[in-house]
Amino acid sequence: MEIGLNHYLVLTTILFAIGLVGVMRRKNLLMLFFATEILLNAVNISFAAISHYYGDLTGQMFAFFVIAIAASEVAVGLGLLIVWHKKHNNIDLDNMSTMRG
Amino acid sequence: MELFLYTALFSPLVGSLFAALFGASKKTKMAGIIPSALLGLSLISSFVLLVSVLSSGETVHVEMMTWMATGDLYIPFGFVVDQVSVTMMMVVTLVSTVVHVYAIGYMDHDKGFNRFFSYLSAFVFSMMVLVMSDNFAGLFIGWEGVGLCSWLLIGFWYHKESATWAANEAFIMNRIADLGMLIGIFLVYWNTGTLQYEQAFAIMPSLEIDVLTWMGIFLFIGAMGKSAQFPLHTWLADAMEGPTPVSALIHAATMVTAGVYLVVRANPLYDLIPSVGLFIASLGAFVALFAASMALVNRDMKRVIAYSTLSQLGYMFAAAGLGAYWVALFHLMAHAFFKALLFLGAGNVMHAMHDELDPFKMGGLNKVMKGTFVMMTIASVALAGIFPLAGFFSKDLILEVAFVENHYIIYSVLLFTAGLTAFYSFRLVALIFHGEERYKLFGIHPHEAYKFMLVAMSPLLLLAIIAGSFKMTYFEMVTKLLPATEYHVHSSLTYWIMTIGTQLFVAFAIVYAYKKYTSRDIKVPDGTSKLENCFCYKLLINQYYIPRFYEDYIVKSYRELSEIFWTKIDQKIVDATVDGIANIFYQTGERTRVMQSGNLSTMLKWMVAGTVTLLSLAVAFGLAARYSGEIKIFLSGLGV
Amino acid sequence: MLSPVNVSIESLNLMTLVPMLIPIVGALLIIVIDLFKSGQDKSLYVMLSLLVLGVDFVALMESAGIFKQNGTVMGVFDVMLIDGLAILSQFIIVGASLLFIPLALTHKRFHEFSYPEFFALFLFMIAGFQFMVATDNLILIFVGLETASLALYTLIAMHNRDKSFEAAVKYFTMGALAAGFYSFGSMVFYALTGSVEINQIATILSANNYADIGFVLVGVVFLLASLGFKLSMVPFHTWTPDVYEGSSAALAGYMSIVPKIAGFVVAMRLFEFLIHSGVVWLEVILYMGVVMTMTMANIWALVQTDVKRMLAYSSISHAGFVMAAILIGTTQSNSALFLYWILFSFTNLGSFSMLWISRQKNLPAHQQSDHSYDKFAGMVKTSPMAASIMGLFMLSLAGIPPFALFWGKIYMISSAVTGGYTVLALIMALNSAIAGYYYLKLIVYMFMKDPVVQNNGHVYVANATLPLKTIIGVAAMGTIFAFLAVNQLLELVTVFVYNSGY
Amino acid sequence: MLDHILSILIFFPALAAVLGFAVNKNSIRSYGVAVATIEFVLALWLWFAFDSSVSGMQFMEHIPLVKAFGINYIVGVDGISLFIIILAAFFTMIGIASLGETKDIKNMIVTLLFLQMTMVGVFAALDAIVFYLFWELSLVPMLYIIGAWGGPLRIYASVKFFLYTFTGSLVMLVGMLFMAYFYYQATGEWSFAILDWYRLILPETFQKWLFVAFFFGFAIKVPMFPFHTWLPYAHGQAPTIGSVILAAILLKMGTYAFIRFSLPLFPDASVYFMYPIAVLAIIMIIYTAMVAYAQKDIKQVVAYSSVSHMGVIILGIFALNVEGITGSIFLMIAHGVVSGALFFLVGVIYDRRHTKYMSEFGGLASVMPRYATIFGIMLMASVGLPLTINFVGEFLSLLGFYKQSHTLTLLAGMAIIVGAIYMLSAYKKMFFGVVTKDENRNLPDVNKRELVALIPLTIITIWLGIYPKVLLEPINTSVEAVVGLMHEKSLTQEAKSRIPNLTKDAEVITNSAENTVENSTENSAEEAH
Repeated sequence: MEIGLNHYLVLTTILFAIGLVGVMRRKNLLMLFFATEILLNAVNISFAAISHYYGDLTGQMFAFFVIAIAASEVAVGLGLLIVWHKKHNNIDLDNMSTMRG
Repeated sequence: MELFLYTALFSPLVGSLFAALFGASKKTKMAGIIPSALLGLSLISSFVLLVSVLSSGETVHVEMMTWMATGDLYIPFGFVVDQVSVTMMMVVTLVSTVVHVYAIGYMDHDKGFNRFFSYLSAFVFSMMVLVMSDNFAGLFIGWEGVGLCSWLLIGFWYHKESATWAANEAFIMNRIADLGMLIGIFLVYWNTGTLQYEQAFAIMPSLEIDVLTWMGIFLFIGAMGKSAQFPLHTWLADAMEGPTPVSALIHAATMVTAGVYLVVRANPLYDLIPSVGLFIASLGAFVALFAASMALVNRDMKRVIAYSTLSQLGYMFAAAGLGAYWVALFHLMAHAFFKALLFLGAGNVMHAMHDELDPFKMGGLNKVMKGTFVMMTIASVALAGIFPLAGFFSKDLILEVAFVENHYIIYSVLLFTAGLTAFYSFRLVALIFHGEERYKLFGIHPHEAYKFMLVAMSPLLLLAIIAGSFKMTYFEMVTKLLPATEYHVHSSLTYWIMTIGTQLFVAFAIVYAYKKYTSRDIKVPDGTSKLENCFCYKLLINQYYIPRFYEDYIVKSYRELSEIFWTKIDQKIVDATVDGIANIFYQTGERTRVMQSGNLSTMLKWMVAGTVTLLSLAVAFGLAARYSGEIKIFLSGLGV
Repeated sequence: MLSPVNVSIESLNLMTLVPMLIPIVGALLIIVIDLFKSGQDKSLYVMLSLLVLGVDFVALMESAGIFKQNGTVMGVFDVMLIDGLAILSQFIIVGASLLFIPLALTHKRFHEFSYPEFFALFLFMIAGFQFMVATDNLILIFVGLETASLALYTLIAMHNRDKSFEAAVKYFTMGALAAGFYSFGSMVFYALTGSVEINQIATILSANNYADIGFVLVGVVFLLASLGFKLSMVPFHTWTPDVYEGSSAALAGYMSIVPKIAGFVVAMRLFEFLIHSGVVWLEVILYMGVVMTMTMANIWALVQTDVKRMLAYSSISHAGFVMAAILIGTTQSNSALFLYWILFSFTNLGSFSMLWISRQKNLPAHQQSDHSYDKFAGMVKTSPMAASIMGLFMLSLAGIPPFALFWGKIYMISSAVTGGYTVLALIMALNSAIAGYYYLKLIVYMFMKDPVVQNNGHVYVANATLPLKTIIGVAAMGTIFAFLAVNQLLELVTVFVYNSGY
Repeated sequence: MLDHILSILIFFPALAAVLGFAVNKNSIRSYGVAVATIEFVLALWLWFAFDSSVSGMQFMEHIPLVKAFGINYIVGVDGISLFIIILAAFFTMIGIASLGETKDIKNMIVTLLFLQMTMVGVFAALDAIVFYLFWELSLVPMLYIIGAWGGPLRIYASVKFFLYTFTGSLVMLVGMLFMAYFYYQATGEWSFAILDWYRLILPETFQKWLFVAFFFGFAIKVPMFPFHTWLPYAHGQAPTIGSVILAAILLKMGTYAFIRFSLPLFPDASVYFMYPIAVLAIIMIIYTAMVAYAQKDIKQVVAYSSVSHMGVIILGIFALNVEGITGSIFLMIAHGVVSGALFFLVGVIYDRRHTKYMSEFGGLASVMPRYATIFGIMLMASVGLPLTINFVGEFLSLLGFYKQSHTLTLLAGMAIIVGAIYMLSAYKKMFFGVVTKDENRNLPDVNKRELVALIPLTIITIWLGIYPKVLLEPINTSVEAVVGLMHEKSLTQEAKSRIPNLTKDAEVITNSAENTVENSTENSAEEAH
């Protein structure tokens, strides 16, 4: 079976959906970050595939930028997480609701 | 002449303002004397005008200044002294001068002496405006002005609940009628383009009969209120709460006759609509009987006289309605004299009896109050219509009118009423002045009134006796303005039978009343006698239950409806809707703010949910795009 | 073999980069200074930032002049796009930042301002926003967006309170999700058209007459979700109140203005062509979104007990109001958007600054939150001037003439009327009425209630210094005398918007 | 200076208010009185300089504000607005002069001066946006006055007042924007100038929609049934001065706006909506009068009576003829004077007893005779007795509307009955009877400070009742212009017939008047024979 663009796209969609479910279900902040990484990387697969499909480098460029941004996101995110952990000794989302209404 | 006109008109106002200056201060005789003197001046001026009108036949017409002018509407303060208004002016100034002088004595001990004269003179001023105005709007000024003064004077003793109640009743009932009047005025304006009598009446014959009928009806509704015609009559009897001079002046001689004056004044209109005229006459006859019947049993001296006034007003309307305007006006004049006299006499009795009003508690007063006795008796004779006193000439004339015009029902009603009139008048006289001295049971020591009060009354006495003799002069004068219909019974035999028959009938009624009420058996009724328990008596003493009907069904329901409007509709529906709308927003906020639970998971779920919703909508749309035609129509319907 | 790169420097049009480079250079400068001598007073950095931004502003004026002469300029491989929208929005971004920066000079000492990184990050963030608006390349938008956002998360967290961390984490996580949406959306468009430049996408899509409308819509959905997050459209708004509450009042005020205008510009670029190509679905969705955002945010704002949270919801509502401009999509409406936002930035920054100067170091026992309504009860008795100014901002926000926002409001509603959106115009007007309530509530507390706890009024100006007062004064003047400037602003904005083809 | 007299009238109080902040607390009252007096004198000067034979706008000023959007600062007066401006200045003056012991008196006076600016501004504005600006701005000082100096429910009352009117006027704003857009479509230029709009002839459907939009703004302000419920709260809670100004001036904005906007802009729609509005007006008249009768609080009685009288004003406006509109404008002034005075009077007794319940009083006529007298005069004016100011207005309004509908006028005329009922019964409860409460036995009569307000009002009440011509003349001139414009602009046959054509009518009337004179002379000649 030839693996065509559609397969990549379907894979992307599936991965993206997994990411979304993770984002919704995970109560652990760290796991949540993982889920967002899955989201971004799912898209990266597509970008690369489409870029190849069109024979155009823009998609790959986009993918690189996404990777870079994902990395910096992790940097910021982990920083926040560590501070939070220091203060509260947990990284559970449900504890994070002092502001409401 | 203009000078006299203005003097006649404005000197009461000056008097009123003068008395008002002392309104809040202690009683001072000056506050009574000056207005009386000014009224005397007004009387003299009126007399001069009368003489001038009589001699030259020329009327005086002045326009003082513009009152309202806008669009096509132009209303001046214009005054006219013609044959009709000068008659009224004479009546008004004469009676009020007498009453003023009388009241100086009558109100001697009252704290509100100054205030009283201020109101009283203001009343005279309004009345003068009413009768002298040359247009409907001016008439309305006076009309409302007398209403105001009547309110003030009925409620003069404002600490008395009954007095203030009666004052308000009078005012409000009059207002109901005034609305009719106002509508009548509007009709006149929009159909004739003016409110000046002269011009409006000139155009009227060219108008449609329907319009004229409505005009006549609405104006007459106004007259019904002021002249207390059924069903707006209840206020008049209650108005007796006011001081007696007020009753004499306002509720007997002048204000209540304003309605008659209006109909007389509007004679060119009513001539065009005989059907309305007939209605007026029928109502007048009905009221004459109706009021007389209530007077038969009433145990309040002033109320009896008030009903008698009402009854006489009925006569006047009967005459006016039948087109005999000059007759109505003549009766108005004569009635003013003897009725005022009667009231003032009653005032003397009241003073003597320390404000006791029940004639059953009096009796035998002729011994202590000779002067008053004579005056009241003569006034009653005049009222009863015995030859040759004033009442005979005017009242018999009305009977003749009814007869000649072939309205035999009206005629017989009026005839019968004449008998009743004689009966109740002399019932009163007999109870007060004759028989046993029942007042002694109550420990009252009656005394005659001040001399000068009696002197003040004497002009009225004189006029009550001789007014009839002016008939021809008067006729000559007013018929220059009013339709000069002479009413002659065709055969002189019939005439004599009628006249003598009427006289006999009346005389019989008088004798019967005397017999019945001078007897020694008369006791103060205690509600046990057979008569007092019979249905007719109850019906009459309760005034046909009409006041109670008004109280129970109209006043009460108005009050209850108001309460419902306020508490139920205004607060529970109108306001609650507004607050409800505001609350819906607020409550929505309160309910849905939980959406913002502060939990990150929930927030993320919202985001994803939003996206998924949009996505499914997009898919739906993508599918629908194939069937786009219908959908576009639908969406454009949404205003998108 | 790669062919040699053969590009002339002129064709790159590096001038277009200058406005973005200035803050970046400034940021680097600050870091370098700190490197050499740390522990400098914050005033140094504040003034430096002010200078940098001032220079940036001048540079913008330069490019505005160029735009007026030559029209839209492309640069750097056609990635940069300096059109009227870009210039206008950069003016707003830089201008608002100019107003914001002095707010760091508070009376009380706050944690974040002692770090030079704060200012560096701030300048980076500005550069990010500038990139975002000055391009129609989806990649650069993404980069700009993330640069700005990541900096912003950090700035929020630097406030160093429990709530700030919570706010930062929430914002960050949701931002990451939004980034995912954005990249997915871009990917769909890239897959459909093979391009990431908005105008090319538009050309290609209309060339094949929107054959794959279903996929286009999927792409639009994801982009809408991510921009909706940025613009806090309901239901993507949930971060807004929490983040505003958690961050310092000054920063919250800033957030209510600058990121949003950047978002609006992107949204305008993206959705304008779609709406004009007759994608009815988007129109419907935007209609619903606009109405929902306006109305629901207003309704939630009604029930708030904290002024800052109320203002957060009110900002959402204002954003929804302005989103209507994109839906309407006429020159008038787009001009109205900028006019509105310029006027809004004065008023809103002013009102948040008022909260900022009343910020105490620690929460008193009787207070539930930093800026509860109770705190302002009876304010007029102790500090009438401050109360009047706060009242002024509230009236302006409510749209009472002749204060600043009124003019934006009528122009915006008028554009709805002109655009044929009668019902929308009515909804917009009525929303102002609902909004009136909560603005009024604060006025009621300040002017009509008695103080809950007796104080000498110092609490309302606890944080005040001359610079802060100056900023508030500027904002107040701008709010009151807006009517003098509206004409010039309107003419300017219209020229810029019209000449950019919107 | 005369060229800018309107701007001076508008902004002088505002400037004075700003400077007033710097005045010492103890002298602020004198300052306020001085400023208000100057303003009043200026207003009188305006009247003096006003040429009552000119029907158009006078003292116009024109300054571009937002040129690109057609918003200009245009002000001017005609006979319709002149007297309300004077009334506003007058009431501010006597209001400040008779201000009782008040906390934060400085804020009060400054607020009043601001309020004055907005009031004068509304009536002088000839640009819709400027009009709207002052219209909305006037809510703010009033909000503050009610909210800060009011009774126990003051906050509810003030917020309700504000939001209710605000909502209505926002709908109106949309209408205005539409109007400007139509103008733009017709001419290619934006303009909010009312006089420009007058030239616009709109299709009937547009007229109807716009009429409705404007109607919401105006009707809530008036307030018309069923939008009236804010009013009793506002009056009930407001301090005396607030109620006085609210009743005397602020309510007039709504009715004034009907004449300034609705009638000339939408003549066909005005005719179309005449009956529904008349029905509403009649409900206002009768229903609120009955509600007034059910009140226990004297101030609420006066408040509801205000609504009832406003009904007559509305009716007069929608008579759509010169008599009715002139009458309604006159009644605006009359109602301002009378209900303003009544609120003052209620304030007098409230200051003494701190209660407004009528059951707490009784027999006051003997304790406070002067008070009772003035109250009585105002009562009678309110009831609409001839020779008081109210009668002229009511008479003309009803007279005017009678042309349009007989039955409805008959119903509306019930005003004079129901008005008498609640007013007299309230008066009876308060002033008549014997003094039952010991607290009432030694109440001092009206003092000098209160008389400062009451005597001029009493004089005006009677003076203008006897000699309304001074006002009617200029009003009439301007109203004729409005009616003429309406007739000219109207499209439908119905409207053409409902709105009188002045030029033609005038001829007919003069002719018939001549005829009648001739006829009557003939008649009298005949009688003489």
